[in-house]
Amino acid sequence: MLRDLLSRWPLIRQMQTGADGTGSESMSPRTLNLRPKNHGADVARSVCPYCGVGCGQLVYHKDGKLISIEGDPQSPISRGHLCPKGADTFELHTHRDRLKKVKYRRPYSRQWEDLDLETAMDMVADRVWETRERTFEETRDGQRLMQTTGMAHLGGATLDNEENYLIKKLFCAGLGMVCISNQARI
Amino acid sequence: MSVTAFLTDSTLCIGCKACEVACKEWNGVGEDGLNWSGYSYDNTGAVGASTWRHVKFVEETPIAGFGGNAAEQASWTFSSDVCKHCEEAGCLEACPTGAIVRTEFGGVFVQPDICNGCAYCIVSCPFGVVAKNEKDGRAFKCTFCYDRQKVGLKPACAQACPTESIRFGEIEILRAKADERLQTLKGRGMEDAALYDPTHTSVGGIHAIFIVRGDPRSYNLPPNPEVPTIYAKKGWRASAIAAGLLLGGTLLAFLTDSGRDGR
Amino acid sequence: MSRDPIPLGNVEETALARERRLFEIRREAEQQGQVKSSGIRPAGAPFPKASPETGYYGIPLLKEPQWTREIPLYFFVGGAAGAAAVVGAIANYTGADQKLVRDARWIAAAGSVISPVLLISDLGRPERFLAMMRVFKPQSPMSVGVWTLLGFSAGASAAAFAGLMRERYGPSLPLRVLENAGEAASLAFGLPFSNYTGVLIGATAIPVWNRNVGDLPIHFAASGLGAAVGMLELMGHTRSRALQALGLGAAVFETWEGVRIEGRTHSHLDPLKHGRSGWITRVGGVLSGPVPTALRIASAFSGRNRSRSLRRWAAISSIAGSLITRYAWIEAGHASARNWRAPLEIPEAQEQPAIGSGPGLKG
Amino acid sequence: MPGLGTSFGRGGATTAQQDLSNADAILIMGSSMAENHPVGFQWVVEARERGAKIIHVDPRFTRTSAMADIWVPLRAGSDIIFLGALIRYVLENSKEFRDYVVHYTNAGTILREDFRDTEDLDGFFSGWDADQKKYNPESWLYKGAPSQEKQSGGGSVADHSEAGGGHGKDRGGEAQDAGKFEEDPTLEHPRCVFQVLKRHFQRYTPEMVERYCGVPQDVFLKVADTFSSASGPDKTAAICYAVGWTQHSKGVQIIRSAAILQLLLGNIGRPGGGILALRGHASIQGSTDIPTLYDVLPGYLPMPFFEADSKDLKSHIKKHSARTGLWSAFDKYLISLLKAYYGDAATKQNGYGFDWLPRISGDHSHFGYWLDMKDGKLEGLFVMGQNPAVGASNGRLERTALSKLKWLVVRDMVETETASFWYDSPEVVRGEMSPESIGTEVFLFPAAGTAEKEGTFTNTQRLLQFRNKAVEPPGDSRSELWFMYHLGRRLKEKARKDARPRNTGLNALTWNYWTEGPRDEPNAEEVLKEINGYTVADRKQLAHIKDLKNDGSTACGAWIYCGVFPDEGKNRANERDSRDLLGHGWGFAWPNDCRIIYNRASARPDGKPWSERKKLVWWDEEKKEWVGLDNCDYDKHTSPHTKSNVHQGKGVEALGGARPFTLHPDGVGWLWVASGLKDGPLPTHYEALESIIENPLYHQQDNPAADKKARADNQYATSPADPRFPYVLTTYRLTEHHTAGGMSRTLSHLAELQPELFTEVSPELAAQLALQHGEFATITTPRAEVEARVLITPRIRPLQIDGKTVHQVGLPYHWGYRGRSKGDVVNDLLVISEEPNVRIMETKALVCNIRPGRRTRGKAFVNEHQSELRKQA
Repeated sequence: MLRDLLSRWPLIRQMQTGADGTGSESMSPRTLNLRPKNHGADVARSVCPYCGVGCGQLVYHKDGKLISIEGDPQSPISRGHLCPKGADTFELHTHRDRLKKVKYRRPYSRQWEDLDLETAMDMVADRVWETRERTFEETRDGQRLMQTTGMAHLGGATLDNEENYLIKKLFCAGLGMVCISNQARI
Repeated sequence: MSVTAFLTDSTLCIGCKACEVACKEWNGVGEDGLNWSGYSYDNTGAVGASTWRHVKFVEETPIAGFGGNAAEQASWTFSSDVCKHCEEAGCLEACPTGAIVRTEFGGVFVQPDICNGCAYCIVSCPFGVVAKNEKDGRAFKCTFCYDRQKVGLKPACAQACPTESIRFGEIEILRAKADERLQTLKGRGMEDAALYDPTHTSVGGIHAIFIVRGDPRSYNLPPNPEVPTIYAKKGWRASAIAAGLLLGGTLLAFLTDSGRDGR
Repeated sequence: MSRDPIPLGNVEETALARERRLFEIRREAEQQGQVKSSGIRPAGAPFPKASPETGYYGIPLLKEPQWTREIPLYFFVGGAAGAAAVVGAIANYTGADQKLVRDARWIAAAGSVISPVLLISDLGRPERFLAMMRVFKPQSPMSVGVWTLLGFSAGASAAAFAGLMRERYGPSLPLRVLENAGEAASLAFGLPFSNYTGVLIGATAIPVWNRNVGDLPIHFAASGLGAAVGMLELMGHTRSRALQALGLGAAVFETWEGVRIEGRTHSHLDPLKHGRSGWITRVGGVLSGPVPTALRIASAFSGRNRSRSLRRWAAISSIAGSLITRYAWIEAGHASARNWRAPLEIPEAQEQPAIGSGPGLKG
Repeated sequence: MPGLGTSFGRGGATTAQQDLSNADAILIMGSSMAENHPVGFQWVVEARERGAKIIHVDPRFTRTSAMADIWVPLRAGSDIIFLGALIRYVLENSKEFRDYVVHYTNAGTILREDFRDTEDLDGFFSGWDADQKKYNPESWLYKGAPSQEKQSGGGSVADHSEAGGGHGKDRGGEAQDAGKFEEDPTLEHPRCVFQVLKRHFQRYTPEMVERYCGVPQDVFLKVADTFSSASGPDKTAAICYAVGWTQHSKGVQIIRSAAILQLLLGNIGRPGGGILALRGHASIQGSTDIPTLYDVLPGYLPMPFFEADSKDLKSHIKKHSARTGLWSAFDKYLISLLKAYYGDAATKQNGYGFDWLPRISGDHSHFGYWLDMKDGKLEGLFVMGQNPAVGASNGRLERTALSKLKWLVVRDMVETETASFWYDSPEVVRGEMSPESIGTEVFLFPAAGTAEKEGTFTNTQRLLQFRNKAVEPPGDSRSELWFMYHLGRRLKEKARKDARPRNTGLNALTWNYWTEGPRDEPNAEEVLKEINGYTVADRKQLAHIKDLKNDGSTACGAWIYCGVFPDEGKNRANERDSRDLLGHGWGFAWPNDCRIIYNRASARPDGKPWSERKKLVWWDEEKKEWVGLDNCDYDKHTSPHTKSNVHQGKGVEALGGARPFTLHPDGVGWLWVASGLKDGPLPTHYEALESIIENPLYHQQDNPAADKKARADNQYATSPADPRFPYVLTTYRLTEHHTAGGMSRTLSHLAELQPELFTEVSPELAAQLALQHGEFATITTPRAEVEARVLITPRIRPLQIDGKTVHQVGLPYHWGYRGRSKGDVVNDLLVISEEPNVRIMETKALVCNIRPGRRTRGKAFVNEHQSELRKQA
């Protein structure tokens, strides 16, 4: 008892080994058992959301929680490297200002209100439907038009191809919206 | 366990600061605060408790027709600074608690669970690297990603660096690579290329060596850093003399003081 | 109908030459904030620059000392206590007045209690002080100092305690043993304890400190002795010639130290001479050197009562001087760390180069 | 990218970033690659270390310049003069790669007699219609090519439609029947493209460059020699550009200049060559491939226009399919898409539902409909992952327009300025608007991050990479996939019992994606499978574009992506086993996993590599197929000796064995764009819409085809040389931030690296105006004024333009009124303008004024601003 208490005292270790107190004799149990924080975590192979280079990212996670995000050394493009933005992807997902609930602002209101997700979806569907009803033109001077210019879409270029596909499919081929645009130009 | 090191080559550095961010992300280092400095693109100033990797920006007036890679002149150079992990480390020798240790990889590591904030390491670092965390008073600096190295991973900064201007590896190999690199650069006519690795002083070489163009002092790299322990010997000698004088003086004073308060 | 461009001349002049000239003009402007030759004059110039002349935007390489106000106070207390212990022990061995011995012991004992308190309040939490006892590192003055402090505290307090018991309940063997051992220990540890703080700051990267490492311990010892003597005198020992002699000796040494600092011209000594730290140093130096010296000499040639009051004044001056001197050195350390030129070995420029114009880095 | 599309056939970077390491010289212009694509830049550095010369042409000395061997400061907006002079240098000094030019470009093609050049018409090509302000490109056609009108049965084709956004042209070459054109392999014929080119660029001399770009002649010659001598059979040079080229009123033509240069030097389709378009967002390429754009359908199939000639599927196909080349299969691509959209409801009888598609009838692009929004013509708006309130030109107009909406749906990871415009926009702070006066109903949905959802990005080199999901998004955050699917579900439900024509398409729309998990998240791979395409009968995944049919038996969401999911359970976008430098085995590059497209051109006409050093793909006589270091962007088994029959033949086969640009009807790279561009067959220099000097070449000051959209709330400075705005303004990004900052200003570790808006000015300008380093300065344009810290730096330099000193002012545009580090909105300074082909705004060359001190605040600004506007009006 007392013995191993003493043996954990670096001073005693020093006396035994004559070490000068700068080496392992001075290491705490925490230091001796130190492991990287992503040790034993699951990893998902992902891609950086910032610029168009398309750097590979390794997303480490454990029990549904993000642990760290770093470059994927196997990527033929990035070879495991990241720029400051890519290196900050973990904070992008976990920082304090991130939205978690739907916010709703009534016309002429001064503040936000919280809104249940499903309710919000229903309300948006209603708005779209009403506007479409009001503004849809099946024909113009006898010719087929099948469009509505009453509502528009502006999409970022950080959306996935699959998402863009559904946007174009529903808004354009389904609803007849033609005012569809995004950042991408040339 | 091989002794490892950084070779930071500013002729390859694009000043993107990925190292700064990757380090902070991995080590959970806090923010520096939002201070616009007006010092070129450098707004974090120096390595400290909340910046363990720091990119320095040195501007020279550019010349039309010559990019920064031209031999004629390096017009805008970037150098990523970090703890030097000295061969003879002032902080390591000074630490009274054994919180600072030399790892099996040759790095100098501050054990946060031991450090008691005595701040003696701060005045003992010839490179001004170790700094005090205002919140809890403990000393912090680059850990050389000791945790990552333990499982054979590169330090986060070296992993992130897009142009591999931060190289990580066995120190002897890196020193050789550095000399090789210098020859290459000189071969390209870059006479101003230099290796910063103060082996000539009591620091006895560092584990984070730098290749820079121009005078290292522009990058706040001291020409002759000394490890403070070299002053201790002189100090203790003086201390002994002081003790002697004190002892002798007092003896003399009392022995010669025959009169017992004139009674 | 479309306009043809007029070809321009002097293509011979190479870009490099042309650029170099502009470069020279700009360089000059950056250095002086104006150019002799006709050319440009950057507004707000000289503006921040990283160069062999200006260092890295004049950002200091070294970090300033992070110690709280308690530390210089600890230097003072420790110095006085250590010296007092020595005086007490020697006085006892030479069979001097027992009251003097007892008072000296009390000063030492008090110091041995206050010192750790000061250190702990600097560290913030008591348990942090315990970490100091994890290891013993001879290469670290602070580690050596801590262990010295422990030895000293034990010795000094034991001696004082035993002495008190003896006087209360009469002599007994264990008490005597404890008392003598304590006294011996307080003497042995008191000697280094009175001056190790000189080594502590001397063996650092702060130029003004490490350049004076050879003087600091002696300087601090003298200063501590001056303070200890002063305290004893204020406790009524204004007749002891021994104390007078010691006080005079300390004061004379301090005077000489002051002269040495003022006498030498070296940029590393600047913090001791210029600016805020310079003035504090001077005040501390005068109070612990010339003033007590003069007073003590005067007291030697004056009547009993007058002599006593002169010695009291000398005592007060020495104590104040000793305290201020410790603060002065810490202050000088700060100033020295802020001097970006020293570690880069960049000589003081004639014209002030461009430092920190613009907002610079706050915090 | 019509610039690339019309020149080569496909609107995408021709090469891969890794391949830059094979280059002997790299010209980076219109981009600060090291700052905005740092990780991609490692390949440039690698090339440099291997001895390649890196040339950076930029108004500012940036972090890219700091890595370059040659830095050339030029006046923002003078790019075409510089590139034109490079082209002239190549032609005058016979530096062109003759064999390549003769065989793989249309240099020898003879043009019509009635074509007139800008040099003859003082800034206009023949065919300019001054009233309609557009070109009739008839006279640009090849001699012998059938008239566009006749061919497509009415309706001008070459410029598609005044409403066209131009993305349709990315496929290059309108439904252009090359016809029986004549060629002169000697390139001597006075009216062959090569000679026309020579004459056109005759005036782009080094003197011209020195005088109007501000680039000293010796510096220009150094660049010209370095770049041209790094090209040839055993050498290649690459060009990298980004929005520094595209965001001009003549952006497409700047890129065209680069294309011409690279074709002349034989650098397309070869290792270490090519043109790399650097995209600023994770999936910019993907967002045009599978567009959320108004004028194209997935795979750059043009949207039907409200026009007689595309009233039904038949006429649309007739109009857009070509006789020869890959576009001869236009019907297969379109019908397969319609099958993917409308499933079984799409039958031969109802034209596969073509009639259910909306027709476009005007400029429905971002700026087009935004101005309508400002005028109260729009009710609703979806904004997903974008932040126009601070991220788009003339932010003041963008924000006030939002207040005219009935409803606004914003989806993002944080509360963006767009979502909060109604209570903290500068207009509200200044008291121009107040929440009480804004009737817009705002829905702000929390969006999932990239690590919280699966899906593919298409990166800057056309590479599809699949992201696997790591964790569930927090709280009510959802992916756009989830949002669209469940919104669609609800809307289809509403339409179910409603049989009006408008709902036929919506009811027919295939929407049966299976969802998983407690949150009913749609499976992204399911959608990707549909994009890849499948056989309708037995729903087998399609393996190759060649498998597409025009009889409704195949469905394919985006023909160019066909092959990404060739087999049940074989998602090639998710492959992570890179085998070589080009990264085969890692992800899927469209088309057909070719990493360097048009790579047939890396071999001589006879199928052998031009040189051992620069070999990429070649014909293997034994195997009777194309082999090499990349998948051949050519029919694998078509021997190089196959005769071409472009004059009579049909389909891609007609191109024979040695015409590498298979999307073009004539199978060659186009130095000359006979049809497909709205502002001319050749690039020619116009000044920016706002410029400090007169156009040195013509009386025509700026691009005549550009749409200025000038109006009271979108004022221009008088051009040229508005005395109120004497300095050149250019805006840009910093490494430490991302676009308008929504993904960077909000993060502590990025915000602290560049915590405040600053403006970069030269010491000379600072001296002139007494600007103090670190103090504030105010920058003004007719639209707005912003204040910024002054960063005096020699990296910005005054230029000598036409004998007078021209100062340039630099402004990064990352800041806004939210986030950790706030700052004025630089985009407020910009004017809304539209380049004719793609309707992009001009952000890289404008005029401004700058003065010491802070901007006016509160009402004072409003009054001042209004009077300012009145002054101009």
